[in-house]
Amino acid sequence: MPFPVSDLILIVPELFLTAVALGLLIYATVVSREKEGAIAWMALAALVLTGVLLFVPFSSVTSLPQIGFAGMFAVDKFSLFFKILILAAAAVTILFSLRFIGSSPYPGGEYYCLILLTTVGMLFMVSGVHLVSIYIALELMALSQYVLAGYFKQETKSIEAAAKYFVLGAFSSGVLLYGLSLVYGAARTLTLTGVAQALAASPKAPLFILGIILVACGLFFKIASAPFHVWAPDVYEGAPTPIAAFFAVGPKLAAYAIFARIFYSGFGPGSADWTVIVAASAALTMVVGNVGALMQENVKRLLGYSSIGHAGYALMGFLGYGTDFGLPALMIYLASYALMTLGAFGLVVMLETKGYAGESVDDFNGLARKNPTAAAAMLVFLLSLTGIPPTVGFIGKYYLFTSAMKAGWFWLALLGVLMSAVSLFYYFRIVRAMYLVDGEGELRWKEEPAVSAAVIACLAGTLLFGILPQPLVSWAKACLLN
Amino acid sequence: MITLTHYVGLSFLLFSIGVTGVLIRRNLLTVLMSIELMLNAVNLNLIAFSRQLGDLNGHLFAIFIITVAAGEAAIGLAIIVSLYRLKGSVNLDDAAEMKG
Amino acid sequence: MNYPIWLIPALPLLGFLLNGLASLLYGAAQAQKRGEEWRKAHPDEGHGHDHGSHEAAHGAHDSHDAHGHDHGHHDTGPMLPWALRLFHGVVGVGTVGLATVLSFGILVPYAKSVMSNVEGARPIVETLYHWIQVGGLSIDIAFRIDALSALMLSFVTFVGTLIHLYSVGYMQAEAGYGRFFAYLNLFMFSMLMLVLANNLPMLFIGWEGVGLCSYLLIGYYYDKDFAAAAGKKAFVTNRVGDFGMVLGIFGILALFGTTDFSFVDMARQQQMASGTPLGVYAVCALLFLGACGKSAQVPLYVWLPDAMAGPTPVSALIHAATMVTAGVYLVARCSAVFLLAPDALTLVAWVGAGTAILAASIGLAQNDIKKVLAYSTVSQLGYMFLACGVGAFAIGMFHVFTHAFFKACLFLGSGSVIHALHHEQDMRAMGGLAKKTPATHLTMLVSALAIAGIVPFAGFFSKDQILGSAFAGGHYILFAVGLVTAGMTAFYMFRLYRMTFSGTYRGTPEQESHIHESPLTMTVPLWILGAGSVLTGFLGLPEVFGKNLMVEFLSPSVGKMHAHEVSHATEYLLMAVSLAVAGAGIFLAFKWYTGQDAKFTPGAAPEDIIASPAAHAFFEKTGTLGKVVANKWNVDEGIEALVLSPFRKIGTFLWRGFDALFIDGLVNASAFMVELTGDLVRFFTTGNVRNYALTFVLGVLGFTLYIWMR
Amino acid sequence: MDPSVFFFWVFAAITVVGALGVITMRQPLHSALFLLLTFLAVAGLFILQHAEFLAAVQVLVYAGGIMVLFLFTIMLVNVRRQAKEPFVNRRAGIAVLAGFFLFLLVGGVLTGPALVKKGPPADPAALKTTVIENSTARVVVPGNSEAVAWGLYRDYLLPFEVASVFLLVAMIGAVVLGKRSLEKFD
Repeated sequence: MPFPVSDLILIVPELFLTAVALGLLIYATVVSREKEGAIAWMALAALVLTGVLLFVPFSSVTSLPQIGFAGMFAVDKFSLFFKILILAAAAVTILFSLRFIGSSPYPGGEYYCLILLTTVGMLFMVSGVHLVSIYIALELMALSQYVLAGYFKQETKSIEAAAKYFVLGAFSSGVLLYGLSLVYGAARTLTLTGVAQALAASPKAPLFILGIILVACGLFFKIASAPFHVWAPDVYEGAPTPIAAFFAVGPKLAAYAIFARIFYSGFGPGSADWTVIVAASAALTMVVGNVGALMQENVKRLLGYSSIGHAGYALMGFLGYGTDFGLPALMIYLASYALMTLGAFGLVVMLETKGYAGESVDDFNGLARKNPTAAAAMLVFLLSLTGIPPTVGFIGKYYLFTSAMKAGWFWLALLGVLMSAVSLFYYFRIVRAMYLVDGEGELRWKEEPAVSAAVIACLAGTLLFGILPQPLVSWAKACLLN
Repeated sequence: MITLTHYVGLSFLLFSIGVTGVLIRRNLLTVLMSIELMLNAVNLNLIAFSRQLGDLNGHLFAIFIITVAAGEAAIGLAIIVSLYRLKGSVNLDDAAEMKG
Repeated sequence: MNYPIWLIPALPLLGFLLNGLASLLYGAAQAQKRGEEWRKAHPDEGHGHDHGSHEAAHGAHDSHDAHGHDHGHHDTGPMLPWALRLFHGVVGVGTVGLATVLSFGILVPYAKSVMSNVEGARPIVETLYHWIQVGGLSIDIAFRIDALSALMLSFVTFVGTLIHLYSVGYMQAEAGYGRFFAYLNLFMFSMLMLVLANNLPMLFIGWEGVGLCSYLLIGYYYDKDFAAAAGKKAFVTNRVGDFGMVLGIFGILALFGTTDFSFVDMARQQQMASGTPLGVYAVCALLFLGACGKSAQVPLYVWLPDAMAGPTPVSALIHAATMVTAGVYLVARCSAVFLLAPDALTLVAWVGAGTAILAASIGLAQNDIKKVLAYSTVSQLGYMFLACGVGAFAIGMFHVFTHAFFKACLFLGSGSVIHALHHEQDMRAMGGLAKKTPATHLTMLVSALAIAGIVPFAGFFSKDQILGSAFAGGHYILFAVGLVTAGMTAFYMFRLYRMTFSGTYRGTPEQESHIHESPLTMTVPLWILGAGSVLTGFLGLPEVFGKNLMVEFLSPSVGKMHAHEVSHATEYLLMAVSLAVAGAGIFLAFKWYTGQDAKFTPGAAPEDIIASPAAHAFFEKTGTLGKVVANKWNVDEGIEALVLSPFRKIGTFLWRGFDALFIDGLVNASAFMVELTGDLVRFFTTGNVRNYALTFVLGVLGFTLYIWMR
Repeated sequence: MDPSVFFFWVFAAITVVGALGVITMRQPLHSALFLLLTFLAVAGLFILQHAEFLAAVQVLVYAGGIMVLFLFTIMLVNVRRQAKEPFVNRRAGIAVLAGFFLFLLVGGVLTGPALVKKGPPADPAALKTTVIENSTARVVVPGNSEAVAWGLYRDYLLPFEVASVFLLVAMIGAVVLGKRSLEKFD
């Protein structure tokens, strides 16, 4: 059976983005350093166009899901939900990077190209319905990430972050692969549906159980949940700030998507045993992330630990497996997480005009008086991260906690509430610095229209979906895995 | 008679040696080599299962893993070179500035 | 009148947006001007962004002078242009005022309809849209007006408007004028959300919103270290409360399957989805913990006195009249649930009574005029909880209502005094102000009489009925505690009055020449609130005088414990007793504090307190202790030794001990925890990759074992 | 003795000895040589398992490509001063224990008598032929390489293309990180 060319339509957005990335790479060799900003804007336009292309081939939405490439690649609403969020995160990252990279001595062409290619990797990931296509896309994403983390290669922190991320990432991918090989040995196939059928036939096969555990551990690493989280704070601290923001959102979204796909479509039907590991990891993650953040002085590190804490909350969504609540709650939460985390990082980017200056909590001192708008925006993001209404963070947490309760995990929801209370302490250290402490001298603060625009967009989303969550909720509910 | 068990057992031993290498070595180069050992163990597993099950998917997966191993080696070595230029060392203990 | 209820909170929100925007635009223009000046002063400061160079710290110091920023006691930037001030004032007061007019437009017809048919009274519920839907459960953005929220709404908007008006005069010299009004409007919005909410999550929005505004406004003068420290204390205690609140909301959800206030009716009919007596008790206790945090009850009261670091109108509005009563409102709102758990009510009553007497006794010896009022607020809040705890929720709410008027009046009066004396808050440096500030004097006297419980002022009726309810319910110890507290209240209020207004001025003549009565925007609210302190009591005349309008009005909304009736004779007797106790307190204060005896020298030791020979003589007669006191001519110390001695142990523990051990402890505990967890985290996050990989492997092993052992 | 049994044990022994050599040699160069040994032995095991094409790829890519890369890097970052320093982790004891424990635990599970009941292996013919079907004909093509090729370019086309992007990223990344100067291409 020859390869059906019509399948290419399914990957038009990915193809387009790859082509643009390569084009930009070539363009970067001829354009002068001063005009590098153009590359960023083109990359941004490409991301927006890709977003449009996601929908163009499917004028009638009822034709979804479509599966192509010999059962490797699926276009369904679930993947579209994540693709939109991922593209948005990448676009925001580019906005954050404009001045950050422009004023750095490092070239922009490869940087934006790598961001686009990472994004391509993520897009392929969330559409993968075959373990090999998921795996290779994951590696595409991860490899670009290693390079981006070490992009400021003359900063020791940046290279250190890259080295740590690389060693642990490769290590975790080894563990993940070992798990996949065991799953293959038990299932004799690598498609998710095939695995599901094989699991249903012999749910207690030791190869399967061990395979599932190893795969879970490999994916836990990607979403930075305990005890596989240790890399995250170091990498966020060392990576260039826009990249840290990107890492905190984009790859995590993709990792949650494939976690959901692999465990719901692949491992779920046969054996729901995995929920106990997820619950254990969720509990541990919430505690480690929130407690670890308490002592941090570096804002990026603090946000890193906070994102670990959030990974713990989000994992609760998987516990709703088998009920109607878990997955939509997770998706709503991830959308809210993306909005507020990117927003908070955006303000850190604004505060940093030079290298790694402006990263400590004290650098926020007196911000409320010197730039009340920025302080108010940060306040909203922090409130949202804490989960205080009427912000989108509350909506997400509310759905997650109720879904955990409906799935019977009362103690976990309780722990979540307790840890949210703990999280207030470190988020409000920033609020306190902004509002109650007088800053010394001039703030290192640079208004930057691109960053401001991105932050305002996040702010609007945070408040709007906090007050009117229904569009987000119904979107998430319409985009479930079938 | 050599059975699947032998191959899987060997693969497992190889994987464990790789893991141990990552855990104990200070030199980033050797750590990278240990990771290659882990990937080889995976390939061994896949090939053995393929043989046992009479299914070609394992072979194909293994090709991709070899590709990934090559790509990772390239990036890993580039990181090692950068680290060496900055610190004059490829020792992981020297790349522990960020912590806590 | 037909207009949507949501307009009422929307108006202050609009005010917040307008004021915030105007102040932002002005601030941005100023910053640009400053920036240009700064660049002129530093022409060599280029814009080369050299990555990796860490020279950004320079300019941190030299910019200071060029900045022209004064880090003095107050926010003394250049005064805003008059047009901008007018704008802020008009928007700030106008939106809140309009909201008040709108609320009364709804309230008056509603109140009429309720009073004409109490049995058939139905709440007005206006649902805007479904906010959150999970499963069959929907949480709406919906506003509710029933008797309880109507009562809250009436005084929140009314007193709020007056305090906004007052702030126009009080804050006009502040550079952060616009910011202040923006916050104040935001507070009003949040408070109205809290009051008008139709379900607990929405109430929680308001709850957190008012907390946030309170927090930000405590830190309004944020170059004072103290404000930051106070903000921290408020933050920690309120978090403890909020934790209880959130769990309480989840508990209500678990008990009744809804967080809509319809659960009140369910509770009345004892329809619970699930729930054991212990469960109901736990939910009530958790909600009460939340109430304790917000309403400053033992042991979470410590933040309120420190919150006085904020501007005085804030103290009046947030930390006396409205926000701090939110806890009482919550308990009253959930009264039907509390009635299902009588043990929880007992807890409420005892905590309330304990807080009342403890705070009152601390208030006896305070010298800062705002501190006296702050402890008095804590004490009065204790009264309100006492009322709720003995099952007289309506009476508790009545006290909330009257208290809002006289306490706001007292705070604004003290603000007027502070304003007149150029930010002097120590009563030892006051005296003789009656002639200099006649309006302030008169209104404060009236409201002091009201809080002391002198007939026919407002506080008499509400306080007397609280004591009466406690007595009628057979809670004689609680009654006695309340009575003693009433005496103390009368004493410290008139101590305040005497030290401030009587006798002669104790500052320098130069200072004396600057004393002036406040402008009209400040005195008009004082007069209105003073009138309120006289009149509001008549809305809730005790049963012996006929129908109690307030209790009847509230009866559809709040529960009532079946109480034993007492005879009219007993009731009259109780009134006489409480009047006598209050009178005794006032008499003693008048006798001991003449305000004329000693001269206060600024910076002198606190021994130089103003007390009369009568007090001196009294303490001389009380033995060795008294001699010490008398020798030092220090009546306050005597009071502390004599009156506080029964509470010495609890007092030391709770006041200093709890504060130091628990709250500071909690603050410091976070430091200790940070150390501890830091070690723990460091154990795993050593910075070394191989240890990270080890953690990873241990994680894999742990999970594998976990699955295998199951 | 069946030669495949003999060769299995030989290759297995070389694999394990090579792997142990990688993680115990002080000098990275020696480790690299042991790694080469392991790669070659694993290729031998592949042949025993009827994976001829993969064996070739293993030798070409690993022994030919990756090893050279390693050797280049070792020469580039030739560090001699660490000769005296301990070359293993201080917590090596725990680590070895953990690694070994992992081996015992999971190995015990895998090799436990009840766990692998797979029976005799399937007919290797399945790995050496591929069936090509289209509307008109059904052709059976012999050979492992052919089978792999058909799989790779037909069923695994998408991952194959993604892998090409992956390798491109590897190239860009190596250039970005490895380039000495910060100047752009001008």
